[in-house]
Amino acid sequence: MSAPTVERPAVAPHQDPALAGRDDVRPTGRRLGPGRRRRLAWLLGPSALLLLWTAASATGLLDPRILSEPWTVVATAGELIADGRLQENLAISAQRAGLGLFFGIVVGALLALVSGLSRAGEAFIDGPVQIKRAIPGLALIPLLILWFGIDETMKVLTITLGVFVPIYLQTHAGLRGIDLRYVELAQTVGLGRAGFIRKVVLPGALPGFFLGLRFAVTGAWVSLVVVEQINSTSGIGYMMELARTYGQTNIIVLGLAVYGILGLLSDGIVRLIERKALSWQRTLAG
Amino acid sequence: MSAPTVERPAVAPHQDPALAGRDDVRPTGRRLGPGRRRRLAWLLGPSALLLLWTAASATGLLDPRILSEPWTVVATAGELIADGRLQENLAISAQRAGLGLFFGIVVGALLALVSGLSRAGEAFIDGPVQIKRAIPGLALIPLLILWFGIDETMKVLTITLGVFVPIYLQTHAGLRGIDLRYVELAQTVGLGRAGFIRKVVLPGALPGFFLGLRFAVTGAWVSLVVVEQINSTSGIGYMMELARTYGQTNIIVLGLAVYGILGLLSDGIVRLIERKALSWQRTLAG
Amino acid sequence: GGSATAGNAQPTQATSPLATTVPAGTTITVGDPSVKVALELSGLIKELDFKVEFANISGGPQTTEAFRANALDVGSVADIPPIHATWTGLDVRIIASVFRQDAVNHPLYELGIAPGAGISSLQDLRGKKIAYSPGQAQGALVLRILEKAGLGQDDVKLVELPSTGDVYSTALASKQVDAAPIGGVQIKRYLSKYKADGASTLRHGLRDDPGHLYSPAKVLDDPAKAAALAAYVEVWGKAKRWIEDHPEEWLEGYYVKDQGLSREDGQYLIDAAGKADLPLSWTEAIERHQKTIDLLAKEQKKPELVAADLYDTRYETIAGTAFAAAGKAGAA
Amino acid sequence: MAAHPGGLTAVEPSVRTRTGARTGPGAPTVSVRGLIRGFGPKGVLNGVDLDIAPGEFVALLGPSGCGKSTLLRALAGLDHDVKGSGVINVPDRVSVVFQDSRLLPWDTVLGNVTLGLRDHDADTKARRALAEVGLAGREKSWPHELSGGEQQRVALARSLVREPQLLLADEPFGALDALTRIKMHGLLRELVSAHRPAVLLVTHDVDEAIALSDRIVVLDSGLVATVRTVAPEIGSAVDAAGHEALRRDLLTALGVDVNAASH
Amino acid sequence: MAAHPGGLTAVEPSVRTRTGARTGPGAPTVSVRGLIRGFGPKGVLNGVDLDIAPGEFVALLGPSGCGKSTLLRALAGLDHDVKGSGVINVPDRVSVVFQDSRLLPWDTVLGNVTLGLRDHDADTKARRALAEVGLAGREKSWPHELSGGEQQRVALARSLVREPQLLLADEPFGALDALTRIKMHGLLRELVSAHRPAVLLVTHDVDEAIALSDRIVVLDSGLVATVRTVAPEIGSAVDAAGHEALRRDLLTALGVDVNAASH
Ligand SMILES: Nc1ncnc2c1ncn2[C@@H]1O[C@H](COP(=O)(O)OP(=O)(O)OP(=O)(O)O)[C@@H](O)[C@H]1O
Ligand SMILES: Nc1ncnc2c1ncn2[C@@H]1O[C@H](COP(=O)(O)OP(=O)(O)OP(=O)(O)O)[C@@H](O)[C@H]1O
Ligand SMILES: [Mg+2]
Ligand SMILES: [Mg+2]
Repeated sequence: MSAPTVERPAVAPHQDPALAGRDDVRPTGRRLGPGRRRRLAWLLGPSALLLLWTAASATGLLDPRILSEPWTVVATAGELIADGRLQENLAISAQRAGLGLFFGIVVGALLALVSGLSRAGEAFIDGPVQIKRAIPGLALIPLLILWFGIDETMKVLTITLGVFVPIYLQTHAGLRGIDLRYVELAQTVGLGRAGFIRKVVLPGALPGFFLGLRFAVTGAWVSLVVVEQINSTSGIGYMMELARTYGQTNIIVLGLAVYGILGLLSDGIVRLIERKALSWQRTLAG
Repeated sequence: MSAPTVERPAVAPHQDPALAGRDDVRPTGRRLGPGRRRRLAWLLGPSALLLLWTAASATGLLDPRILSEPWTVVATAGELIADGRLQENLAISAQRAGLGLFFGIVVGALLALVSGLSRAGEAFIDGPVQIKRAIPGLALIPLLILWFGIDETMKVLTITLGVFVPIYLQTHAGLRGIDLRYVELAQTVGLGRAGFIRKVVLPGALPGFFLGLRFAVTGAWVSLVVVEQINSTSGIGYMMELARTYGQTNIIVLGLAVYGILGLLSDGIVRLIERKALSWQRTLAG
Repeated sequence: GGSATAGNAQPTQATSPLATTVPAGTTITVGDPSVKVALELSGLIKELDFKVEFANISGGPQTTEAFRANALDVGSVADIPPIHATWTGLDVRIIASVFRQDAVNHPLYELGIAPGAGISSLQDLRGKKIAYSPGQAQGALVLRILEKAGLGQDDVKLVELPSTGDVYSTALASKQVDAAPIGGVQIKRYLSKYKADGASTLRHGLRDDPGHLYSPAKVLDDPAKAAALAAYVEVWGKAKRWIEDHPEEWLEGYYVKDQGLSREDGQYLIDAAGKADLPLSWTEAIERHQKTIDLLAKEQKKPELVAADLYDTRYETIAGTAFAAAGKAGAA
Repeated sequence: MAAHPGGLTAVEPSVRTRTGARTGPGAPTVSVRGLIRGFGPKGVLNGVDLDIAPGEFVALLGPSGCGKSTLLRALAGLDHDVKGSGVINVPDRVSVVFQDSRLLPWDTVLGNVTLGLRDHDADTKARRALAEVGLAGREKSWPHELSGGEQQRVALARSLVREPQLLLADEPFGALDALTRIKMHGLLRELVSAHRPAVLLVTHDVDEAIALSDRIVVLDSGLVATVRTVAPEIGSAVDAAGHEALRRDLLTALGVDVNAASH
Repeated sequence: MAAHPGGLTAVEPSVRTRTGARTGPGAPTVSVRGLIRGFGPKGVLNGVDLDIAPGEFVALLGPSGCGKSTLLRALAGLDHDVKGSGVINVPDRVSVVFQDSRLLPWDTVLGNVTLGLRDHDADTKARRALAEVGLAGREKSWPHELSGGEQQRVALARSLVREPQLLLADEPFGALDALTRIKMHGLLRELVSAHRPAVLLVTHDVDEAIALSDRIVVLDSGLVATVRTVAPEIGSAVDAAGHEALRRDLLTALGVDVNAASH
């Protein structure tokens, strides 16, 4: 019957400074779930990866002919930044990705709303979206070129088409996952269709939407590889394609690193917004 | 103060047959949410698409050199089935996709568990997965060839790599979205780590997992387009690539149709299992 | 089966003579990225007194896709794409050709040999794994090499691989294939990286040098566009001469500035290319082209084509004349 | 749902459909006829008849699982997909206090109270209602930051700021202590006297039912088993003897052996 | 959390930490010293001292929002991230009945009851417990198919099949009607007499507290404001006068003006 307690400091003493120094002994069952979030912990994994890469390169385990050494890549980055090529290409690419992302989000979210809130909408929208999703993007490009030419329109559209799918799917699922109790509540307080969407559907679907957004942001960057092979003279996708043609391994690896960083960053930003927007949640995420 | 009621038939009369014919007048507020599921409604969208395609082809709006007519595609399918090519290629592809899917699901779910349930796991796993996700799959192929050759291993591995990402991301998000109240409950009833995972984490993460699975199944099929270009002489991806090389538009379009059908089917199967497995949910999905 | 759409286009030669002036308001879209740079560097672009839009599109698959979408009027490719385009039911014509002098010693491609593969002559290819991409020029080259070596497809193991980027070099380096055609800087890179491991390259001794400008027949049937294309081909011939005569500017302006290559790489490419040859007659070229068609038709089980039908003879002398004249003018 | 050996048998239909005595004649605000509801093979409501006159306050008692919430949900039009038959007439503006407090987790306390309100001064009203239920200053809190009783009071405030013709309240005071409960009774009485909605209140507390309502209905075996009118002098406990008699009566109807230990 | 003008002031520490009288001497099962907890700028518990002897049954009363659940959660070790200090000693095996019934929505009723049980006959036990709470035959139901009171009874059944050293129950009978409530009291008494756990029961019902507990603790302004031992003859209502006096005493401590209207 002895108590399984452990002496541990208060998480933070209560406001009254007189109490700050007091004992704090709490019963400590094994805490299930991941525990408190630690700041900057997310840097560990990528750092470990970087370390591994560096170590493998330095010891010769990793053939620099296949994967350039980190320092070569850094040097290459320096050169490309010095002559302005990296920034220029990035800026162009960012513009394309941003536009595609924007339209994709709007289209995906709207379609998800229509298809999620009416069986008729679902009947007509959901199937075609699933088909679109099942057809390899590369195979669609000839059709897109046919219908939209080879200019910026077609590039942005291709990104849009890639982006809207996860947004649609996730928002749709998030929306369909809203607890029926809140729908009943909405009905009894006399919310109209618009009010229902604004007060119940959108906030309720928000967690799903954000997950879709995480797919979408990286998806937009990745699409550049494909679209910037078509009638482009700029962008990181073009830069990498050129480097592949000429076998410039260091530029290819730099491109990959840039993709990795862009992906991590965009994903991190979405997660940050997500955390702020979903602060009402009391989940395992903590 | 008159009642806004509408005479409507009972959804289904109560068991007692004597009561079956009774009046059923219920207050009918506008029903928010999509209403009851209708069987076979999902066929509407794809049928409309098919109709559109047929109409556009018949009226000559759609150039058959770009997109073959539906009847040509059906004829082609007939030919290919008659000489056994379609079935053979499908069987091989299905095997590859199935294997990749299997490993992808296992790896993705395991990683998600580790990363979702411990901050240390998250620190080391989550970042690299995000980086992997941000790097275009095509760019990884040289590395995969280098490390895993050009045989089946490498093909299955490439599919696995594509599949595990959505499974991981969705399971992780689903798991992190579990209501803290259930975690507390698990703690107070003395569930151990394993019991916690089995009784709370897995069922709670299941909705997310299923969504990931929906991405994964179509993802596995789509990956075939890329992997079956590498040292293959079989599979629908190879079949399509060959057709592209030789400009056999009808076979290409047949391939796309097959992808579409496969995607719809796999997605439908996953959704069916999902509906059965998540029958406890009371959500807008109905 | 499955070749329903292939080869059913029955080419007919356009006969209406080319107009000498380009009607006002004519626009052509050109997929010829490197020449665009040459035109800008040389200032020749000013000689084009009608609207020319340049698209950064080259290579067979992309140009044919763009042709179909009516997004492109002329493209720059090697000798295989016009064949495949015709087989896929797209009626195209070659309107200009460029070759290399001493082509056998200035090949576009060499056969990369994997470290330790033990291949020192074409005959050694028997029983070896060779990377093969059926739709691409490299694929056709492999078939021609086998034919030259007196081997059939069954005597070797063709490994289907797309030849995008550095996939072939990688496949060679990791010994997934024993031989693979690699071109351009990839040759230099492959050797500099893996020579130490025993990697080598093998000259195939065939001509793989043809470069063509080609257009959809539909475009050439339009008198205004046909005239504009004639004007473009003329300037194109001059540009080829300019490149020949200004290797330093070309190296700096194109390879280094535009393509982001190092000077050494650029110089390597210029040296490898040797001197350009723009003949005034296509007869020989058509003969060689016919051989390639015959081989592909046999090996890939495609319908026969008449090579001469792929050329629009109205343009036969334009580029060569301009090339020669520009040379004389430069020398004068 | 255990059968109650001590429960009364179903009374005559004429008694079941009697409308409130104290509200005078006129069309009833609520009228339910032959209401049948069931889940799967189980019948929950087996033919409920009930009228509520305008302004009448009816308390609904009954054992756990007897179908009180099912009846309320039927009146609120929330049982689209539940099998059954019957005729229900309800007014346009119905307000519901659910058995769970049902606050939107993603909206603040204030947002939850003003939900669906279209008035210009919705915020002011809501703040006042929150102050009345003792939650002044908690407007910006998330629902999960409230105690159980506080959540219930927010749900109550949500119903206070509305002006329904019919108020359906499913155990709105279950999680409240004695003092808070008395205060909430007062608020509910104020609301009722100000706008005179018809009220159907589910409660487990017989004293509460007597204190608040004009009429008490006991549900048993899916039927209206007992109906008792509460005379005003009993409700306000002036007639203590009548009060005690009614109390015993109702407890007996609920199956409690009143002569055994004090509870 | 309104201050109660009529509430008693905090009693002496010696009284506050007194262990249960009827269980004899020995180390207390639960001991709490100087427990301080707060959310943000607000203090909820301002220095609570409490001992519970082995086998002792303590009822916890207090106004809504006074910190009863906060105290229970602290004892259950569920407030890792809540600010505060204090010393808590609790036994190994603690069982909690939450204020919400907290059933896993994805598990059946039976699965919810057996959750975490490692016994071989867990299922049999659980079925028996479910029958005892009147839910025989509902083993395969989903939680959402149960009425509010049924859900609460499942949560109760979940605590009945366990043999905790300490049972923490947060208003476990709030959604139950009078009869069902009496039955559940009986079940709880059986459990207590069989395994003699220490019990801390939160309730809003003063009568319930008197009937079940050995000692009653009233929480106010974050402190233990009142402690009353319940003599056995009062608990079983043999001493009706003492019962009424204790009742009035407690109601006064809770701020209810006992001399006003009957409730
Ligand atoms: N969705 C459902 N599926 C199956 N059975 C249900 C469902 N909803 C309610 N029931 C059953 O119907 C009966 C009546 O439920 P209801 O919620 O109306 O009871 P109640 O009188 O409100 O009880 P309580 O006082 O416990 O809230 C219960 O036995 C319950 O188990
Ligand atoms: N997570 C939280 N964040 C902020 N405030 C909280 C939080 N949890 C509880 N509180 C506040 O702490 C106070 C005590 O809450 P607690 O749940 O302990 O009350 P209680 O005594 O159980 O009340 P009730 O009888 O209504 O259940 C309340 O005022 C509540 O609003
Ligand atoms: Mg109920
Ligand atoms: Mg509480």
